Amino acid sequence: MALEATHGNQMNPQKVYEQFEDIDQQNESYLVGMWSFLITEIMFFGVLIFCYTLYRWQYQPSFYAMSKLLDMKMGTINTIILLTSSFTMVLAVHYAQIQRRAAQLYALLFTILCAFGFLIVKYFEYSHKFHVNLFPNPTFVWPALDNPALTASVPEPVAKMFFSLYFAMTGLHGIHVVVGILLLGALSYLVWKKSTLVEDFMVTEMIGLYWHFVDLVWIFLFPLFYLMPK
Amino acid sequence: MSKTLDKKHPNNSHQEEVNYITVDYTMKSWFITKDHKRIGMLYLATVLVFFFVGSVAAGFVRFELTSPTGQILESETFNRMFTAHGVVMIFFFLLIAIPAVLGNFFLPLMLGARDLAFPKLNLLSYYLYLGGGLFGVVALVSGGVDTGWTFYTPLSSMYSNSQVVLTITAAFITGFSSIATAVNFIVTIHKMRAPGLTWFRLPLFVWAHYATSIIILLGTPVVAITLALVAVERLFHIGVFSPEYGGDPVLFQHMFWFYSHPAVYIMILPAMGVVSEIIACFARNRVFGYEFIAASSLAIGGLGFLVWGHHMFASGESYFQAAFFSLMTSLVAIPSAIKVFNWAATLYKGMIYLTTPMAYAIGFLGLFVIGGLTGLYCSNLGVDVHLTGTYFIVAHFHYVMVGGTIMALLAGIHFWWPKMTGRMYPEIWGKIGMLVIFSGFHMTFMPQFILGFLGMPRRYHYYHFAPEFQAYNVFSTAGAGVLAIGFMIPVVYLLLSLKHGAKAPANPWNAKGLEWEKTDRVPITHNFREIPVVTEEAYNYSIDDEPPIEAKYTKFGAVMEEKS
Amino acid sequence: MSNNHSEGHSHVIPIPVYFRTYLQLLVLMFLTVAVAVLAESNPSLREMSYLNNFVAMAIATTKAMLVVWIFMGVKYSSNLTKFYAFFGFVWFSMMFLVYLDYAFRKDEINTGWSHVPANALPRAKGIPGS
Amino acid sequence: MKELKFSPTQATEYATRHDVLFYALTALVVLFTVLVGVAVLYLMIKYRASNKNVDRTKRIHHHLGIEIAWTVIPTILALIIFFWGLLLFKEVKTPDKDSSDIYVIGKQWMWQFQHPNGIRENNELHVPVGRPVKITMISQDVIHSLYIPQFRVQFYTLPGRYTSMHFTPNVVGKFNIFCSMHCGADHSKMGGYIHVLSPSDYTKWLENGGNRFSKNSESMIKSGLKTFAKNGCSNCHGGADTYRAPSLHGLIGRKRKMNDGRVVIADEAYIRESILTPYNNVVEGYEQIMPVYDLSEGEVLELVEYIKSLSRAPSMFEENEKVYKNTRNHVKNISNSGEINLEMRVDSGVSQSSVQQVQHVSEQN
Repeated sequence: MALEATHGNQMNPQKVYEQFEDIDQQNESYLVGMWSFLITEIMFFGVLIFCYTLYRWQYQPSFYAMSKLLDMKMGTINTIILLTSSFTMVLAVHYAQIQRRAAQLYALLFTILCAFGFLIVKYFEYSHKFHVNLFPNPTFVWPALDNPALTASVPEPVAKMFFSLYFAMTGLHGIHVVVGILLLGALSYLVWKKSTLVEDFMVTEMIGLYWHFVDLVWIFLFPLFYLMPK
Repeated sequence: MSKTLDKKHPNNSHQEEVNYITVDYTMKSWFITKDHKRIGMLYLATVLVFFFVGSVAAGFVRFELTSPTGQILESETFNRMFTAHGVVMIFFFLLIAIPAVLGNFFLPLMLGARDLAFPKLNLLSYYLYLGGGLFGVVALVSGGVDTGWTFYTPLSSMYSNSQVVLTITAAFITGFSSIATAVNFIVTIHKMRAPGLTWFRLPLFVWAHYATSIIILLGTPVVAITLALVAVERLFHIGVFSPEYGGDPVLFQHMFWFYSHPAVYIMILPAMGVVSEIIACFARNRVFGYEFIAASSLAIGGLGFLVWGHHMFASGESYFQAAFFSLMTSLVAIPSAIKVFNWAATLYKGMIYLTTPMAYAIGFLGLFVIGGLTGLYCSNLGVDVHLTGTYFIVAHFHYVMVGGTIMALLAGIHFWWPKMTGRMYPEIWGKIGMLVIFSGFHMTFMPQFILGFLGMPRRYHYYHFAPEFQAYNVFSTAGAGVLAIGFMIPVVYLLLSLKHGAKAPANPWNAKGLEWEKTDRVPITHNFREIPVVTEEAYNYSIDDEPPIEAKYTKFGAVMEEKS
Repeated sequence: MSNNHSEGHSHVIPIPVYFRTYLQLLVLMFLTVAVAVLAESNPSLREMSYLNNFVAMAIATTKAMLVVWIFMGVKYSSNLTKFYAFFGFVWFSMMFLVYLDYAFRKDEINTGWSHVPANALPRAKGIPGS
Repeated sequence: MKELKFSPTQATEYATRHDVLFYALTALVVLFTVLVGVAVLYLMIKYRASNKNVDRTKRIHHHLGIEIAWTVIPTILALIIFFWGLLLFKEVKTPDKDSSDIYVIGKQWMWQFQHPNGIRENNELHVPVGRPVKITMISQDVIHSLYIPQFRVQFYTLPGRYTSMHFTPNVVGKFNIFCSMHCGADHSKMGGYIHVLSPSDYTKWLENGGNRFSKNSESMIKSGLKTFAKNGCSNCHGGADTYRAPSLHGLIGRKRKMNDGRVVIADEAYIRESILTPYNNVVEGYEQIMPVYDLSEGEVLELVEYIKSLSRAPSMFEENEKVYKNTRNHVKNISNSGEINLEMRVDSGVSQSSVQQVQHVSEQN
């Protein structure tokens, strides 16, 4: 391992584009560019997380009661899946850096597998919510689930608000997961085809940063929605 | 360092030179270009189209208001007109204009870089903008939107019958175009400066764009997701700002202005950068208090995020918050004031040439000072309770946005036109155009201050119940006519100059800066024949510099070589 | 133009470092779930809701830091990248200024909507004696 | 054409004080504009390139003293202006203790004013001169903003939340009411007039039952009492605290401790919230047993006015008790025959279709 750590970049195939002077400048540019893009993503989710905290602060007892309608087990499974996918993603970057294409491809495929796993769990969660009509549309049914205690304590507008936020935030996160799958899929295909486009490990690194960010968002969504204390 | 290539080797005007324009003439070469200069020109053409659309809408609004009972439009159409004006002008013109046109074109040139850091991203950002613009046009054609550009809920989310979702999609996509440009600028400024170009040697134009990019980066996603929530609320009934869902419509205003107040600085900061360049050049003087102007750009960028609450003094926000935001708004005026004082001080002991760009820059000062100072009324808790939502506000932000941004855009275009196109325009027409715009502007918006104080609410179609408003409205509309003529003048002579203009030398103003001194007459595709090394401070002007070219050489058909 | 002796880029991090981080993340996740379940089942703990909130968010933040620091490689990047990596998180907190409004709206409490759909709520008519 | 006006009439004392600040600001703006303008023009002319006879040696590009001076002086001015404005804002947000109440409902596109004595007016408001008025406002649909330029006040009317404003007109006359927040198609028609009447005219107007607008048969307190009785509020909220519910007497302005530890001062907004969303405010020591009531904004306002009246004077309380006993029997009789439909009741199906523009039953009025 130590060997790899020191000599990993010896057969560096990185190409320098004409606007850059050298490879350091180029790599650093990509990193700063990607991070400044991630800043916008932080603000993007930030608005929703902020709105969520504000309304939870205002309707804490109701939000607590509503969070019991979410399935903590599924949330936990999804967290494990995403953390694992993050781990395989760094492996992919690692193998890309040391030019081990086959290993990189397997790591990427496993990451995609995890992403699909996440979506499948999400699908079960969503379809359950739709089934019991907890999606805040005009036919929203409240009281739901024949739970009179819940009905007594949570007014319908707040129930709608909770599920609005739930669907908006997990939905936006889900869209990011889908985009991630597309990116990873394209990347795997190119790696599989031994395309010169992806010889540069920075491509994998950038997609990796994006994927970790998706994980990052879930790390916050999970306790906010599923592990809500009273 | 002071002599340019061209002076030693005057151009033979019959010989075709290879530059970024002449390198390829096909349409395709323009539409898939990765050259930041070409993308800048594409942006220029596109923003002008949107400016025209927005102006036509404004014309309808002003014409309608000459009569207390309206002229030709229904109220619903009137609402769609002023919304079209606001949306097009703000989302598709003002936010884009200076950064995407002048910034795109000149940032790499000023930094001594071959291109922006991510040329493909730059092209993508143009197409995002174009796509957003097309959505906007589709929204306009398919009925328009009547909520005002602010999209306040629950009017936009529940009650409006117009194309809110389409318009929001348009703004959303354009937002991503802005973000892409901002990412590009930030990385380029950080990583691609020429050797020797330290932070405190950067032109102030670059500083201003750096601050602007940071604001775009931090603010745009906020408004994007906020507007998206409104669209989602209309489409899927997922609501966060809807009272029906226990939500608070004022929260929308918080989130909206979290971006949209800093957005004002997105419009004005690059304008300030342009003016700094021009004043230094034509006063032949180093900018007074360079560090203070640079720092005030960043201060405006930072403080700009702490003032959004002043849009809601009358909304029933808490007393405490109103006081906080009023205080911060009073303070954000200070960096702007510092800039103005420093520009004025730059003139001291200068060698001042009143060329067209300089005239526009001075016009900018004249309008921006009034626009900025009337901001004090809006920041003030006591006075704003009377003035908010009236024509006073309309006049104030037009002084800042039109007076500030458009005057600076025109100044910048006139300043860099020789570099962008290789042609000169007739000086005399430049100054006439500036005078007409300047006076037309005051005629249009000065009466609106009085209208606002008299209490005419903005976005009103009828005012037959308050006949004292009419005189001012008629006067304002007349001014708008003058303004329209004023905007025609530069468009006409600049377009004509493309064919008939005298060929410009590489550095017609004898200005400092890499974009003037180290490039060809018109820059080549990768800007520099060799990467320049910077050894001196920015704006190293002296009174012994050669003067800018004289007016007689700028007439149509004049031959520039006479000069050397 | 590629140079193969550059210092500043492509830090190849050994896999054990990643694996250790992954395990830490998993442990933290189980910890936060355990705290939540415990707090739920134990009535005396349930009272300390603010503490529970705090623990959950502290663990989430730690996990996020681990991901940013190791997985996203910020630890091994330049100061500039570090700055941009944390700038967003810092600026996001600016949004919480909105609490200045909601926390101090003494006389103007934000309430729900009066037009709550009638069919969805217990009707007042059912009250005996009216 | 009428003669040109440069400023609106000052119809309150506050307007006068407001204008002092306005003109002070204007003076400041003019001063700085002229200062910068003259400086720029002077420098432009003096240092024009063709003027070779000026001294251009010893240029300065940095001067910390000057920079500090022109940073600090505007800062001080800005702070002075800020605190001046803050005082005015405090004044405009703090109503007089003895002001008379008027309730406003904003809806697309009209203003409904409701006097406590039961008179209702649409788009017109009559107030006596010299008496402080406190307006409690709410919107039924979108955000509006009640704006009276001559009084120099405006505040939003928000859906789902009370806002308030107050003024003491001191000039007899007829002034404009505007809606200054864009609220849809007929935004500019959402205006009206406020008639400030001399005391004698006002009495006359009252006696005529508010000239051309119909006077409700009963005061807001009475209507509120009816609603109170009809909905069975009195079953739990009596003259004294019971194990089921706290008494509402003397409620206004009192501090209430909630069972989640919050301390809230009871005001109009608190009462409204407690009626519409009782689960949000459960007073310490009580269970959440109060159901959610489906009432129109008008009914809620009447209830608020009634509950407020319970706090005004003990004598009033007894009087109300009497009235209450009488009306309860009366209401019982009516409710046996059918449901009472108050005038301002709003269609409760409103929120179900949110995409389409909701047609309110405003034409009732």
